[in-house]
Amino acid sequence: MSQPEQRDEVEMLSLMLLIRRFEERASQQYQAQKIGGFCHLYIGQEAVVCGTVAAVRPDDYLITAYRDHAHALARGTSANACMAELFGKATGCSRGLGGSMHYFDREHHMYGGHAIVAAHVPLAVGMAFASKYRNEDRVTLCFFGDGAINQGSFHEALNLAALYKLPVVFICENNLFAMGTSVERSTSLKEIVDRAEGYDIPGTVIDGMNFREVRNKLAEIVSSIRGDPHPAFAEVRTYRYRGHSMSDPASYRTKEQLEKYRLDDPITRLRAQLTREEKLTNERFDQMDKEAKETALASVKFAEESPDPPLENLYDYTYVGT
Amino acid sequence: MSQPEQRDEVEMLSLMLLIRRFEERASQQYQAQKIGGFCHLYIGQEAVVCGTVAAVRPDDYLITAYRDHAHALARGTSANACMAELFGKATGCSRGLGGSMHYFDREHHMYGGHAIVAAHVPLAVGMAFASKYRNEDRVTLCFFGDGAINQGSFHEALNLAALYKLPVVFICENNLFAMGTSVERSTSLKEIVDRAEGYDIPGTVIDGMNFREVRNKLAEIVSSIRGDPHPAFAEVRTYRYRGHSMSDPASYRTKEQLEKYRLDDPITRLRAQLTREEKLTNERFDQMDKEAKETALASVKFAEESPDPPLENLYDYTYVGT
Amino acid sequence: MREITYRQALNEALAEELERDPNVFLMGEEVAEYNGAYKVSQGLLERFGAKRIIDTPISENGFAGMGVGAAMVGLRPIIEFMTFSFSFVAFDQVVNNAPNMLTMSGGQFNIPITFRGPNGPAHQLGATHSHATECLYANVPGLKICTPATPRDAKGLLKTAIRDNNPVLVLEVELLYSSKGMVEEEDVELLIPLGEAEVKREGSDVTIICYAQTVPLALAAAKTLENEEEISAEVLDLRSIKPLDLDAILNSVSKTHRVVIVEQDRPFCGVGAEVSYRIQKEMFDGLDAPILRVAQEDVPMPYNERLEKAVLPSAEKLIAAVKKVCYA
Amino acid sequence: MREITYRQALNEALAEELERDPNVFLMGEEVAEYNGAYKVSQGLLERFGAKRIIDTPISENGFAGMGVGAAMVGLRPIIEFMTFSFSFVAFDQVVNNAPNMLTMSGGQFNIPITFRGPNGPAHQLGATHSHATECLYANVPGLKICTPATPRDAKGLLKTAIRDNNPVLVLEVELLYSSKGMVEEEDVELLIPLGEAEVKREGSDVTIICYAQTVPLALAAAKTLENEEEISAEVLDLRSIKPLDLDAILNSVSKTHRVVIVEQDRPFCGVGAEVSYRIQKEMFDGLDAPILRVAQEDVPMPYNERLEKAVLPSAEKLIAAVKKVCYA
Ligand SMILES: Cc1ncc(C[n+]2csc(CCOP(=O)(O)OP(=O)(O)O)c2C)c(N)n1
Ligand SMILES: Cc1ncc(C[n+]2csc(CCOP(=O)(O)OP(=O)(O)O)c2C)c(N)n1
Ligand SMILES: [Mg+2]
Ligand SMILES: [Mg+2]
Repeated sequence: MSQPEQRDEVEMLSLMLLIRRFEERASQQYQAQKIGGFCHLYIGQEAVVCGTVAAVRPDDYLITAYRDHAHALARGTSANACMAELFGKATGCSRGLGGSMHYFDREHHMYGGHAIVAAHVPLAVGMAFASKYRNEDRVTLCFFGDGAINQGSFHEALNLAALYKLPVVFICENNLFAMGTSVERSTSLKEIVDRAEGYDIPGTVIDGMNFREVRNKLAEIVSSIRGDPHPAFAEVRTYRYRGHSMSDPASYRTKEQLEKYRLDDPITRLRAQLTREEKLTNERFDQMDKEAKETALASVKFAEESPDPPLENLYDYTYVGT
Repeated sequence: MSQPEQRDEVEMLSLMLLIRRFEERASQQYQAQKIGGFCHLYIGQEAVVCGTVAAVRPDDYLITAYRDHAHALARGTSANACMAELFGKATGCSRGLGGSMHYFDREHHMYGGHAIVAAHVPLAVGMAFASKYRNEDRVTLCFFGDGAINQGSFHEALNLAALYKLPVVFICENNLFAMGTSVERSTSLKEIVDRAEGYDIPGTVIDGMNFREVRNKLAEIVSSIRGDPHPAFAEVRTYRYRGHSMSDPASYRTKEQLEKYRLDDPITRLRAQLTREEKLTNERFDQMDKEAKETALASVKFAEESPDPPLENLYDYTYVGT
Repeated sequence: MREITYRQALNEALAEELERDPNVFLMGEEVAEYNGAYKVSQGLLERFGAKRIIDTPISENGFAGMGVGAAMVGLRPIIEFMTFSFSFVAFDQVVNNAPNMLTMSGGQFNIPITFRGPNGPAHQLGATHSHATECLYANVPGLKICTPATPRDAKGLLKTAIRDNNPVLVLEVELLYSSKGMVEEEDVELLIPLGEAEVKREGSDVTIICYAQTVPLALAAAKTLENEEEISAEVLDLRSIKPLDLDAILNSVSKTHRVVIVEQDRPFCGVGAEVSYRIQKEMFDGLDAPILRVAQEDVPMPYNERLEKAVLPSAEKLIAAVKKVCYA
Repeated sequence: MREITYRQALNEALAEELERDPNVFLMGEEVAEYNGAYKVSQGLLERFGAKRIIDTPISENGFAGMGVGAAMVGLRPIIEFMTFSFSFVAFDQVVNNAPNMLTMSGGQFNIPITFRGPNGPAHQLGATHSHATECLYANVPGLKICTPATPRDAKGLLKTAIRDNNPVLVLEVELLYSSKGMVEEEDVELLIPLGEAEVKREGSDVTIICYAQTVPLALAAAKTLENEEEISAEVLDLRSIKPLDLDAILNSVSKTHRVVIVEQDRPFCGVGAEVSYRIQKEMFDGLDAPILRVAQEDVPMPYNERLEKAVLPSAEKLIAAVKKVCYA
């Protein structure tokens, strides 16, 4: 079983920093009305996607919902392309046509960016179907929120994946809320992971605030799938620090809850682990953070200076030629 | 806890006979092209709905899929109204506008007759919601096939019912096939009943060829719900002797399998039990069967002689007045 | 009369009907504790309690179906779609169960249900979140569809919809939630019948037919046309798509003999197509120019603001079309 | 040329494209072991194996979505809906994911998928099973829609659809599966372009525009009109609803100056509405009579045979409409 090259943890920490700083900038630019539409921030959840990409191959298929900035960045899409997309510019990862909720980057195996809750879960199953059809050993990584598990799409997709034994990991990013609705108000189950049993799919609970745990458990799951295609389910417990979207004050939750999770911050935690193990100095961390901030800031400049998609191409994206 | 009046078993046997003879006639009339559209027969499964109605109150809500002749008859719709519906006549239970797949009878609390697989399961949850909303102690009985459990509607409905603690029994009539697709080819689970666990809904397996077992277990379930509204799931194992619909030769299954179930026939079985217990003589049985056949035959005559729904009423069923 | 917002008007309509009939309840995502994603249901949970103002999981198909089931046994559900773009996952419930039940049951079960929520493109929400669904649902027999453009219409139509004994879709406009307009005092029972269009501005040279988002747009264009072109445009707000008020349409056109339809949906088999068919059929000799429609461009909605604007109907496009029919 | 059935034509198209391209696969309920609910996929499992001919559970939304996902990464799925009435539970996948992906991804992901199956009313299947979906899907940008009426068109259009790099709906006609017609020999590569209408019968007095189920109906009516009324009707089969072959339509109408559209769908915002808008816009002065449409009555489909017949378009209704436009 080929294990993916273990990706350097310091590098991964710097990726998490980039994601955080990028989104802080995005938030600021949204408030300055440089960014339109809806905008959902991932701040607090960084370890989930970073731990996952650290455990998989770059050509494994990755697909997610609308809280997708981090997923593109983690896959290798540049901050410039990500920010430009928010600005709706031609240099954006979706050429300015997708926006925050619809990030795509074929080159980096980022398959979206999907804004209808759970509607991408069947897509993931189809991608996994294609891998198996072609005898490739790619695994599909399908991210979605705790709110997605009560949609019909989710259900049909899990059954199909299990029935056809397809190589897909269903990664539920359980941040306790779907907009203002807590998991206990949306889901008739104590533990989300138990829902996987209803399809005979093996399930794992993962601490999503802990980069290493995410990476290690995902690595295990993925390696078990590579040799022997089958679906797996991971409930990754995490928390979003911000509101659901930029317009949400998040008054449905307590300050205490937020503080509790902030204390468990995934960046602080990995930093502490690496520092304790003397793999990281404070100077290096500060340097990395500075670079992350600079990259984020530069991406704003890039986005501002980029051109709009040309008006004359308005009809070019409805059909392709044969 | 008010137990429903125990319905007389001999009477229930005669109901099962009526259902069987009615459908045999329907089958014959279909072949004679007196009946149009699709027509799905219930023959072999009679104990499921008869056992259920024997365990509940007449005003409990009952709703089912398109294999619905038996459900109407068991509820008390006359054979005449049922046969006339197949003939598309104005005297039919749906005035000839619904057909085989869309039987309705408000007076007898038969809420359809629904032909989109699983799409009626949310309706059942809504009916149960209404009972609870009005503080009634009615229970909703929702029948569907094994093929329905892989639809999104099913999933969403079960989660909602559990979340809101609604008084509904989900009764899966597992006859091993959805058209030509066996359960193991449709469902990623060994036992269908286990799917209920994914919603924290209590599940029971019931031998659907045994009237008494169906009745007793349903009575237990329903009485537990009446005092304390909550959903329950029953996997009732049964078998349809005929093809999926009139046009299906059912070549996907073995003669042996069919024979095995025929030996376990629900009518033969209840008859034997009652005879053994000296509650039924052969003469009485023959008499009942004769009556059932006569009723079925008379219903054909009734249907034939009934008028079509008037053409001038074509527009009367699109909207009602306010 | 007093000036209130479109949002407030909807909120009053909901509150009044909840107050009036204990069988009415409101169900949807974030309608209760969150007070509605767009705050249309503000305060209703507090006033009517969790029994009647019900938060749901993200299960549109499930709760739309629950609404139909509850309606079968006598309740009068109001189902909120956070946007009608999400109604597509519940499409089968809306087009098969709700409107067919009356026919299929031979008249035994009518479905007094209201589906409501914002419909049509808002601002830079992208292809998945910008659907204008009116023409899709209008094709389905058994549904009624209204599309209020003003606070007064919003209140009056929603109240009527809730009392209607058939499935009614109230397609609101997100971009108008904060817009203001004059509405009767709260103690006046304001009911606006379904199927009645309204002349929002009188004119004599051309009829501009519009609804929902395109009403303010049409009114603005009419003003410009008056001022800059001396074209007197009558602005007819359909208010209901189905039933369609053909009489009002023909009344206006028999005066003006020229028509432009400005619609918020996509053109192909859209509302404009239907309206134009009806007009040419009834008034073939009464038209002085071909009927023109101004609709969205027939492309998936791009996120970029400039492109989105280019896709949407606009006052400029409408004015150009009006000039075309007037100088034809 | 040889005479084969519509069913056989579709079967050949599937087999030829499966043979030609290993990325093509067929997926749906009962398509494999059962050989198709209507036997369109007869023999394909045996010939191409279970890897490429795939039975699914009853999960339209799930497997339609699987098709879109597989198409994103290079496969060319053919998704069968047992009938398009069941596509409503997969509506979101068909209208949101398949056609929007190209735009949303800024051109990175096209979706070469074919959705196919019978569409429109068959015979006494009742309200839930009789939907004609063409106008609903035609409204959605990014989809292409064809509606073959003959074995030859069925084969040629389906093959083209499978090779198209965009999502295409092939809306078949259940009532025509056993109908026969002449088709090129098997060794001829028969491809009929999407977006090309065909004159199925030449005429000079009136243009009858039709497609799918209404083509045989129009041809029969044209014959009667010729014989009994001495009216020479041109019968134009649209074959594709989208793209719409406006040139062919205008060509015919500029000859006849009179039009009746006979469509199998419901009237409100239907195909006839769209076609009539286009014609009156382009040929306002070239029309000698209002355009008339003959569609279904706008009611949910009743089961009763006589009532069903009254709801459907018919040769009688078509003839009455033609006479109206000819003697106008
Ligand atoms: C079908 C559908 N219904 C509703 C919405 C509106 N909506 C967008 S995100 C969201 C909450 C989703 O929560 P969750 O899945 O937990 O993801 P999170 O936002 O927490 O990452 C809702 C209701 C939608 N986009 N699609
Ligand atoms: C959404 C939908 N998809 C497909 C069908 C076609 N169909 C009708 S019945 C059926 C099989 C259902 O099997 P099951 O639920 O086991 O019920 P049974 O026929 O065995 O009683 C299928 C596929 C349908 N009616 N609705
Ligand atoms: Mg969440
Ligand atoms: Mg079954």
